[in-house]
This record gives sequence, C-alpha cells and structure tokens, in this order.
Amino acid sequence: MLRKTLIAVAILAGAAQPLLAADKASDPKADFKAFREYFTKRFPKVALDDFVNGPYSMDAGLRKQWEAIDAFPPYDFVVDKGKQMFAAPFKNGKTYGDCFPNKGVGIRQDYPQFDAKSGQVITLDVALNNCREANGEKPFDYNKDDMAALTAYMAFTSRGKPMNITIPKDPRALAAYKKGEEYFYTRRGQLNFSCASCHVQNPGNHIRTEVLAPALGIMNAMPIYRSTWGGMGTVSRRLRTCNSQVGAEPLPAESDEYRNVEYYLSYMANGLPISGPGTRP
Amino acid sequence: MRTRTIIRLAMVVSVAGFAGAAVAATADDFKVAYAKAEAAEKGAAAVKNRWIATEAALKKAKAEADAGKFDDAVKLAQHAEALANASTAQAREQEKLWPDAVIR
Amino acid sequence: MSNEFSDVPDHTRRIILKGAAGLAAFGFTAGALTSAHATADAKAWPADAFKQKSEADALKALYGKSAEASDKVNLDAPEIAENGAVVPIAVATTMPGVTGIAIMVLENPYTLAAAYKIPEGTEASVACRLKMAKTSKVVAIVEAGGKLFSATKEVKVTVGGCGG
Amino acid sequence: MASTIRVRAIASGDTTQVQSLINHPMDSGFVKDSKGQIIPPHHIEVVEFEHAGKVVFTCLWGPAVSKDPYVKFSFKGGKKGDDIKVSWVDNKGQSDSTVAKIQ
Repeated sequence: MLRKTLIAVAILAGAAQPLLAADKASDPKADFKAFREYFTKRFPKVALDDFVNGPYSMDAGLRKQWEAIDAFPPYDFVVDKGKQMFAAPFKNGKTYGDCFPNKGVGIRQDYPQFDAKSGQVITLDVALNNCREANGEKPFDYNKDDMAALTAYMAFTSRGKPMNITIPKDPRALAAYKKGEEYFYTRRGQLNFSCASCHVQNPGNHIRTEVLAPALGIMNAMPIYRSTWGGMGTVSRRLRTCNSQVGAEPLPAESDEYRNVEYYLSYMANGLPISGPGTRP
Repeated sequence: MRTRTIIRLAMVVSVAGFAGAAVAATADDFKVAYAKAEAAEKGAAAVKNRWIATEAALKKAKAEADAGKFDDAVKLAQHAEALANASTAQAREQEKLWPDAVIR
Repeated sequence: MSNEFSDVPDHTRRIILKGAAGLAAFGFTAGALTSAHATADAKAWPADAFKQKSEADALKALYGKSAEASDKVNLDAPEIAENGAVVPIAVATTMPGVTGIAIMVLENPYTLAAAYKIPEGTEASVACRLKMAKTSKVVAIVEAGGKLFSATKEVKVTVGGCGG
Repeated sequence: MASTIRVRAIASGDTTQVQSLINHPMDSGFVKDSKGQIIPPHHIEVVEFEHAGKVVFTCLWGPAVSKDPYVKFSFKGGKKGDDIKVSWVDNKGQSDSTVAKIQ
C-alpha cells in the first residue's frame, strides 16, 4: 500500500508541470532587480543598507539589545586574534597578505569570485586555505574558530564597503550562479523547507524562537558571532546549521552547493555594505 | 500541495513501519531489509538529499540488530528505507519545481 | 533620564564608521600591561550572598536588610531576551547618596547575578550583560542612604542561557 | 600575550564614561561539555577600576554574568590623558590588570 502511495506521489509530481527550468534563460541582472524589489516593497520601512543587519532590521526589541551588545561586542577579541593571525608570517616568511590584492585589507566585499582557472566559485574561506596550502601550511577546518577569526578580521577591514560580486562572461560562471539559485530555492530535508522558505517568504517572522533574517544582504554579515554558539562561526558552519534545522544532512563545508549559493546570494546583495563580522542570537 | 504529500507520506510511513509483523524476524530478514534501506539511502545521497531522520533510523536499526532485537531492527530498516525513498522523491520533484519559487 | 540605549541615533551609519574607529583602537591596551600592578581584591567577593536562592536571602546576605519598591529605580531590560546567554541590563537612579547597585535574576539557580559598589563621585548608573536560564523576574536593587530600593521587570527567555 | 581587558574611557565635561570588556569564559558550573561532563564554575569575582589612586567602581560578579563580560559606568573627576587602572580576579585565583588612558 505504501509503495502505491509513493508511486502515486511520483506520478502526480511528474504530471502537473507547468514550468520547466530550462524555459527560463539565466539573467542575473533581471534576477537582481526582482529580488531587490521584492524585499524593498515588502519592507518599505527598512532602509536598503539596513537589510545587512538581518533580524535586527525586522524587530525593534531585538535591535535594541543588539545595539547594546554591539556598542562593545564580545567578538572584539576574535577580530583581534584574526588580525594577529593574519599578520603572522608562514614558515616560509610570507603572509596571507601576499596572496591577496591590497595585502588582503578591505577586500572581503569582492568574494566569492569565479575562478576561470579552476572553473569554480572561490569563497574568501577557500581563498585563505588556498593561500595556506600554496605556502606549505595545512588548511584550516572550514567550520572552526581559526577560519572564523581570520574571516572576521578581513570582514572587519571591509566594513561599509559595498558588496562587489561579478559574474564574468564565462558560461561556467553563469552556471555556478544558476546552481546557487537552484540550491537556494530547492526544498529539502524532512521539514521540506528551502532556504527561501525562511529567508524570502518569512523574514521577520519567528520560527520557534528565532526571528528570521531576510535573504537580501544575509552574506554581508558573515562571519557571525552567535550567542547560541558563544563564539564566531564561519559561513560553512551557518549553512550546515541551516541544513540540520530543516532535517537535512549537512553537506561537507565549502562543497559546490554551498559555494554556489554564497555566490548567488552575494551577487543579490551587490551594493549593500559589508556589516560582518555580525552578531546574531 | 504536492510537496506536502511527501511529508504526509513520511508520517504515514513511520506509522505503517511499526505496525504488523506477526512472525518473529530473523537476522537474515534484517540483512535483507537493511540492504534495501542502504540502497535507498544511496539513491538519496546521489541527489544530495539525505535526511537526518533516515541516517538516525539506519543507525538505530543496526544497533537493535546488534542487540539481537531483529523485529525492531527490521521495522527500523523499513522505516529508513521509506524515509530515504521519500527524500529521493522530494529531490526529484524539486528538480522541476524550484523555478516556481524564484522571485520574478 | 538616563537610558542605556538612547545615545545611538543612527546605527547604520555608526556600524560603518566603527570599522575605522575600532581598528584604530586595537592594541591600545596592550602596551600598558607593564605599568599595571594593582590587583582586584578577591576578599571583597561576598561568597555567601552569591549562594542564596531567593531575593530575601540574597539581600540579607549582601546588605543585611530588605528592599522596598521604588519608581525612582530605573531598570532597563528587554521584554523578550534575544538569547538568554547575553541579556543586556541597565540600572540607574536619580536618588542621592547611592552606595551600591545589585541585580538579581529570581529564576536563576543562584539569585544574585551581580553587585556593584558605587563610591562618592561615581554615578548611580551601570550597564552589563547577564545570563538567564529561563523567563524570570529581574530585580534591580539600589542602596541609597543606608536603605534599599528595588524595581522589578519580567524578561521572557525563549533560548536559555545556561547551555545544554 | 594580549591583555584580557579592553577599556574605553571617554571624558566629557567633568564626567568620564568607562566601558570595559574582559575576555573570560565565565563558566557557570551548570553547563555540560560535549562529553556530558559538567564544566566546573570559572568566573570573575571582582573587578576594580582605579583613577588617581582611588577605586571609582567595583564589580562583584557571580556565575550569571555573561561570557566575555561587559560593564559600563561613569565617574566624576577624570580628564583626558589620565590613567584608568582595571584589574580582575577570578574564583581560581587567576587575574589580570591593565592601564588605559582616558580619551
């Protein structure tokens, strides 16, 4: 009986299919316009640059607490640690700064990037590990504190700089963008939620105890210091938590899907200021 | 709508999975049931949509079998198989449906 | 009126400006380490008061008396804590002769959370961040002119601050 | 070793506002680690702020004060360029101190 139901579901799913993904040509510029209009129309009282402050742009009570905490934020120590790590030379005498333009200062807004050589999206976290490996150092765990501290410091040096993501004229770059979009809108996990279920359809609403952040500008605050974690966490750590929260097994940190969705969301946030490292409940 | 069906399905499955089975199950029954569940979960992994609940059921099934409780182990394996199939069906369905959700 | 949060008119601008200002502040405490010799006096800690499990007992252990409610005690605490691990609390009063401020969280395992000594010349105003295990009344105590005054506010906690 | 103490002291008129953040776990003694073992209490007990040889503020803290604790207060008499001395001691007898200039 059970099996019959399954088959019935499958047939049902296959039959009623008005739209096909292939029908829609990828047009990041049009996506960008529609995405922005959706949020600004839905939240006319939220200043555009304020979306990067996530749930605090949606809830006055939360905002007041955040402002009190952010006046002297607990992540100060993490940013300082990141600064020291960033300046400390590798065994070969080189530093992280040697791997990046402008010695790595004030460049966080340019990530993720599409890398023509590898044909893949390179996030800041991946670029940092590439830098380590190129200099004979072991890569950091993408979910752990060292990577969080480094990216927190780099974000800090980019505070206020507008997100600046480019999609080069390369079909692979467009494909990565499109894959990111697909990942964002695809429902998954036992709860049958997509990223968009929470961060497009329900920003500002409570889910269990949390106020959901809007998808617009959500990457600008990364990495984030969460009171729940009692520490700074990377983009990978947050994405994996998102997956778990909807009953889906998390993917490996910085897997294609995660890098692509970061690429997509960051492109959507182009022009909005970097606010990372952010604080979140 | 259709997406909801999958969730309901998963619930139905969990109820059905624990009902019935009058005759005591054996280690061989478990092996068969577990192999089927594992195969189904491989399918879910192939579409990058494993569920936490499936992994948990598989793990628990194995633990029950190790403890010699084959009735429970078989039921859990069947439960895991149904969950894995539901997650695969969800992924296949979403391959077609996701563009409907995109902000236009 | 003193309000812990009212001096933040334009947060968006502030957070952007802070990037530069905060960076400049890095390490300005580091060089000063060598000249520091004063050490806080561990004996000043009222161990007994911090072990009490009720407002009355904690007050008795800390000040040896009970408090009366007063609208001159201004307790600023959120209605709903964003996370019980970090709940910003501010206490202030315009009363003269203030010598101490204490904050209690009645539903925490131990009632007394923090106490502050206010010598002459220091304002009767303090802001800090506390952990709350669950939804609870928070009580601010002000010691002024040898008497105790209190203000109470309930803070809802949906995510408890005691981990687990 | 970087200092565990951050201080921002700003003079305005005859009042100096002091904010301080201290790097400390403030373990309450009620939290278990990943292995299910209780993490024993480890928290700051006393913080003292000194200006011109006089204690201007004392914090007495229990385990309910948040991790990386923060405090803000104001006192009269400080001026730009003066030293503010901050020191803390915790329940394990560990301590730290620093001196910062009033801005």
